[in-house]
Amino acid sequence: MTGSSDKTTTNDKALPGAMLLGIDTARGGRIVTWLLVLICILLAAVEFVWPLHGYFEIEDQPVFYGWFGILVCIALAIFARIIGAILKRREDYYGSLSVSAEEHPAFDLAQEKADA
Amino acid sequence: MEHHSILRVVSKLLIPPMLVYALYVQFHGEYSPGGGFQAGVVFAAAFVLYSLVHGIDALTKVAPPRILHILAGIGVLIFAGTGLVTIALGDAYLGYYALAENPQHAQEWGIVVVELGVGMTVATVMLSIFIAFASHTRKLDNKDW
Amino acid sequence: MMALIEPHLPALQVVIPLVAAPFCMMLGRGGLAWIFASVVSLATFVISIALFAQTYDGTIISYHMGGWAPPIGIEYRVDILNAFVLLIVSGSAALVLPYARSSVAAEIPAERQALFYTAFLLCVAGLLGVTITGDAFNVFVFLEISSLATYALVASGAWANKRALTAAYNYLIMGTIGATFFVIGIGMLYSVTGTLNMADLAVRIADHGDSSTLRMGFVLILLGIGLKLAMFPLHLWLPNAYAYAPSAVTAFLAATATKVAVYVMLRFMFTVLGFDYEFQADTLRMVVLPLAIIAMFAASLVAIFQDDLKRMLAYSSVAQIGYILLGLSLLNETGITASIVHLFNHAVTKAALFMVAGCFIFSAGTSSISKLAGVGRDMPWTTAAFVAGGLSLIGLPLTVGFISKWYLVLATLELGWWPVALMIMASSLLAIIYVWRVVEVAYLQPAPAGVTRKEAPLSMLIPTWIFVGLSVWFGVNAMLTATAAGRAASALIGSSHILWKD
Amino acid sequence: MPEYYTPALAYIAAALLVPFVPKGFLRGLYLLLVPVAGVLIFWGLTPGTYNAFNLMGMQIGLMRVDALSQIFGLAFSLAAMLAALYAWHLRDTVQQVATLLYAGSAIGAVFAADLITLFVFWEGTAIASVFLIWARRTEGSFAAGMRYLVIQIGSGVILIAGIVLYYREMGTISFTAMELGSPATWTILAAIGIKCAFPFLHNWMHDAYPSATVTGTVILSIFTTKLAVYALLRGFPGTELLIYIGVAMALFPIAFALLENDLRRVLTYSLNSQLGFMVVGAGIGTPLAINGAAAHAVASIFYQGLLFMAVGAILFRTGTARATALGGLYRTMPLTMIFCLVGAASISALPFTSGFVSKSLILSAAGYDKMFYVWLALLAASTGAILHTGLRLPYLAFFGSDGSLRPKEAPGGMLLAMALTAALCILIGVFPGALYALLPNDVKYEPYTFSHTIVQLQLVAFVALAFAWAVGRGLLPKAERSTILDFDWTYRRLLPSIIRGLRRLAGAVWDRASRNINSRLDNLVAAVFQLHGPQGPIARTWPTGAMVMMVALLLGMTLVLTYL
Repeated sequence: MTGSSDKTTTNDKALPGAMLLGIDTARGGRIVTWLLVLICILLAAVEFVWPLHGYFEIEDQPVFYGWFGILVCIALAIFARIIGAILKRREDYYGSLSVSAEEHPAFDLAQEKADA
Repeated sequence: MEHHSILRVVSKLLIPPMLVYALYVQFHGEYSPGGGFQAGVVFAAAFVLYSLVHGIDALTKVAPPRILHILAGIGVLIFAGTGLVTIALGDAYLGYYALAENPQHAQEWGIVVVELGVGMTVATVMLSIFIAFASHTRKLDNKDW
Repeated sequence: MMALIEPHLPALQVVIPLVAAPFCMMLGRGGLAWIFASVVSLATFVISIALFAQTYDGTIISYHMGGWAPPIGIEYRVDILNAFVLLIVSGSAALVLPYARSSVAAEIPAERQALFYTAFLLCVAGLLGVTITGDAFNVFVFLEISSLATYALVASGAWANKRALTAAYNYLIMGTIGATFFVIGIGMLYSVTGTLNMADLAVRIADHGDSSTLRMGFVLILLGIGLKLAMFPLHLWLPNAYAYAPSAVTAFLAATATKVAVYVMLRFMFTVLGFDYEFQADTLRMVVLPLAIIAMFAASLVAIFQDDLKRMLAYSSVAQIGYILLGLSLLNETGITASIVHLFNHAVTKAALFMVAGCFIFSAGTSSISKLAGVGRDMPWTTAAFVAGGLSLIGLPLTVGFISKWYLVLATLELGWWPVALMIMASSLLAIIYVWRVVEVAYLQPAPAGVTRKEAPLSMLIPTWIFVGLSVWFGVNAMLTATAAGRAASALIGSSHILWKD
Repeated sequence: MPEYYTPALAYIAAALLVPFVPKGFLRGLYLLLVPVAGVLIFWGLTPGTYNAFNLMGMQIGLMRVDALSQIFGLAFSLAAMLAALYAWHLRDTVQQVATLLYAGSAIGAVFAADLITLFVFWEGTAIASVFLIWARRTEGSFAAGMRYLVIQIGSGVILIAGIVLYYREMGTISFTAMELGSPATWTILAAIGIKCAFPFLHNWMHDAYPSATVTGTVILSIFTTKLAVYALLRGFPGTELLIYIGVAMALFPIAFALLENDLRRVLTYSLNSQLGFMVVGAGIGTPLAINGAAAHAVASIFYQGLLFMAVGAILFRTGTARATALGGLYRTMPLTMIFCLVGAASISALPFTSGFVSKSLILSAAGYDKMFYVWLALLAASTGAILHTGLRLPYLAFFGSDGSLRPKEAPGGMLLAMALTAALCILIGVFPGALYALLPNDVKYEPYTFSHTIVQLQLVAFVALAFAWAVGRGLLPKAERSTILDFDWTYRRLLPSIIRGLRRLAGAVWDRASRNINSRLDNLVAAVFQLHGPQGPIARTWPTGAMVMMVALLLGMTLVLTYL
């Protein structure tokens, strides 16, 4: 266990997950997004080459699962925001005797820092 | 108390006959009206009278509560023990026939012994109760009489 | 030796504690008296186990006192029902006495302890005598022996709290009225039939026919016993008596005194009077049944608002007696089974709970619920015992309380009385509330600063947990108790005449 | 075979022996082997009821072996074993005993042929499992455990009430399919509904599961709810109402899962949503749907367990499961991340994972029966699952904004458990035949048609795209340290305040009434004694006098009644 703070002494390059380093930067995000765009186009294209079959008429719409998924996502995001606006409270709303207001007891944990 | 001569004399006259009468009632219990209960009460009454005249302290000197308690216990033991003896002799609990060859004698003895126990218990318990209550009242001085 | 003693077991059952009592007094010292009393109670327990084993298959033992044959002599008559009750009484005594040592040492001055154990043994003897005897007048005599001893026991709480004296006095007045009613009632039956033997009474009353004397006797016996068993509006003596008596006494009385009175009620209502006449069933259903239901609610409600743990449990006892009376006033076999099985189940549960209260008094010095805040951390075993007992009081499955309520609900459903079944459930909810109050205070509230409380000594914890264990064991495996209660109920019904024919 | 023989017995006996096994390697091995012993008891038995006996005139059956009970029994046993592996590091005897009793009760319940046995084990799961919550040993977990216990025991009490009614009605206690319509069956359904977390009966789960210990939550997530699903499949297959309940259940928790900050709570919401699928399957009730529900229950035991394991490992190493404190963990916990992603893929029903082969059974069942709206709603719920658990959860934990935490990789036991569970998820996905062979009904189904595979890939890819885009723009609701009010608000806030109000009211009424009655009683007693005028001790101390009055009144009343 290293006693000092993380940023200064930990050399990220030496960590086991270094392969993915940079994926959580803005650039990494853009790369992932464009990769997904490419995959989506490919998958949509498949549908136009080999027609698909479903149980209901609606499934015969072009790229039904694609736009349905996106629509639902938008709807859920909006819905969740509304719910959040109504139901969100401080973390210690239920007082000091609630789990969300307390830390997990240390005896149940083994917090070890990764060696750089 | 010492100068209440009339009371002292009268009580001394009365107490012995009361005790004798109590014994009479006690020992004729098996064939005439009477028995341990009545005898015990009469017996205790004699002591109560003694205490009324001579004071509760005098009574507790004659009959210390500790002794009374033990005698009460022994009385119960005589009564209940008789039953256990008859069991040991092979009859039922309080089955007096086991006590003697002659069934009449057996019954008589059984009753006499049992009544003795009852009499003892009743007399001593009556006295214990009396002492318990009387000890709580204020003592009278001679000039209060 | 065994062969010599065995035929005399019914007599010895009562005589041993009776003879032991004066011995105990003469021992004079607290410790010795305690050891002696414990050994004696253990012996009576062994005897009652033997009697229970002999009668479990339905055998009836009849013992003739002094060798005089029944209608004239006094008969001790043991069947499965009173063997079951004997077991409850002697078993409770055998378990409470080990517990009493520490508790009594803390609550009663040393020079009086021998007298305390004497009164305790007399009380045991009286209760056993009431249960075992087959003679109606003898019931009265033993009832008085046990009651007088009980008054003394309750009054011996005065060293801890002077109010025990008024409580004992109230109890004395009420108990005496009850006993008077009872003896007058028996007198009326005697004047009608000319016999005091219960079995003989049953036969002769059946031959005698209805009369106003009989009715009067019935009512007097009903109310006299009603007083002794704390039937709802006649229960007023009970809360104070239980609250101010020494802890061990409360635990013992709660387990036995009212139970024995219920036994007498069952015996007189079903065996002696035997339901030859409609007025009996009518009175039971129109007086006892509503009162039982009111008791279930009213007493539970009062319990909710009590601050003293012992008073709360006492009121809960009044409510539980309501269940017992409800069972018997349903007048069907399942109902009576429920009553009898609840005799045992409630005895076990309440003894455990009052013992817990005693542990609190011993270690925390109080039985006031509000002062027990956070006690669950300081006295985990004691508090856990309370939770287990409380669950049984509520009637949670896998506890004995559930078994009783199961039979009770079945009995009401057999009659098609849905509302009553619902009321039983609803009143259980009240039990949840008053049990929960204690749990909440004991576990969820922080302990007041500066208070130190040690766990109760093992000599108190072990008997407590034995009762708790019994309440779980017989809750999981109710075979023995339910079978015994069922057989007792069918024997009672078999001995009554008219009601069961239609 | 002896009368009392049931797999539960192996667990209970083993649980009693746990304290005598030395802690460490031996104890761990012992806990791993118990489920094996459990499986040996029922594996290979031909279908039928074993160990039946009579109890107070009721037919008790401890071992009903058929395909349905066997598949649940097997899945539970396997999951218990994986959980034991996951908890290899644990040195807490209380939790180990509780786990065995809990697993044993759940498996015992699955094999129960009658309702009484079911009830006993039903309560067994409730009582044993609460110790996993209490094992956290904090004030909060104690209170949460209490609430959990009250609700779970409540479910049992309702169940036994239903059983009594059912026995009265049908004269039997055997646990078979029931027709909804009488008070008995409604009551039983309500009891199952509580354990199954039906909407508005659900909140115990989101309250209690995140309150348990690291390993406790994993174990809790396996048994209780799946047992309830089993009970629905056994007791109420084809009950139409369940379809609507299930749909509501699948949709309802999505918004909460999207908002919630505590990742373990996110998982309970997604678990709740997945249960909705199974309830729909039970409601549709066709052989295919029943198969689907059973398969999905089995699959979800593992992938949901895997997700809980991964989040548990994070908690174990970082001390928190709050999304706001996490992020960027891929650097130091790459293996946990991979396993978590396998779980996420499974719940997203990506082809070649277990979710794909099980969820499609239920959707197809709805499709075959032309239940368009049900199908559409389930599709939406699947989309939600992809969004909140498939993408948001791994994103928040492993990627997202770097929380500057550099914890060590999870310990070996946890990694091995997760690896095996992940392998199981993929194996089921690649070789669905093995799972299908175990299902209760003999229905031919081929999940890997070309169309099906492509459309599912489309759905996942487009949702992922939408998610990536939304994340880039910050459009999704942010994870914040917060409490999202749920139905537990009613009993944690509303009910207490109502009770406080009522208590004040009742107190006032009680005071007023008792003062009133007391004064009247005083007057009455005084009046009566004025009339009779005795100056004896009874009159002077009125409480005794009042008691005696009571006696006299009652005597009078009773006499009048008796002479009528």
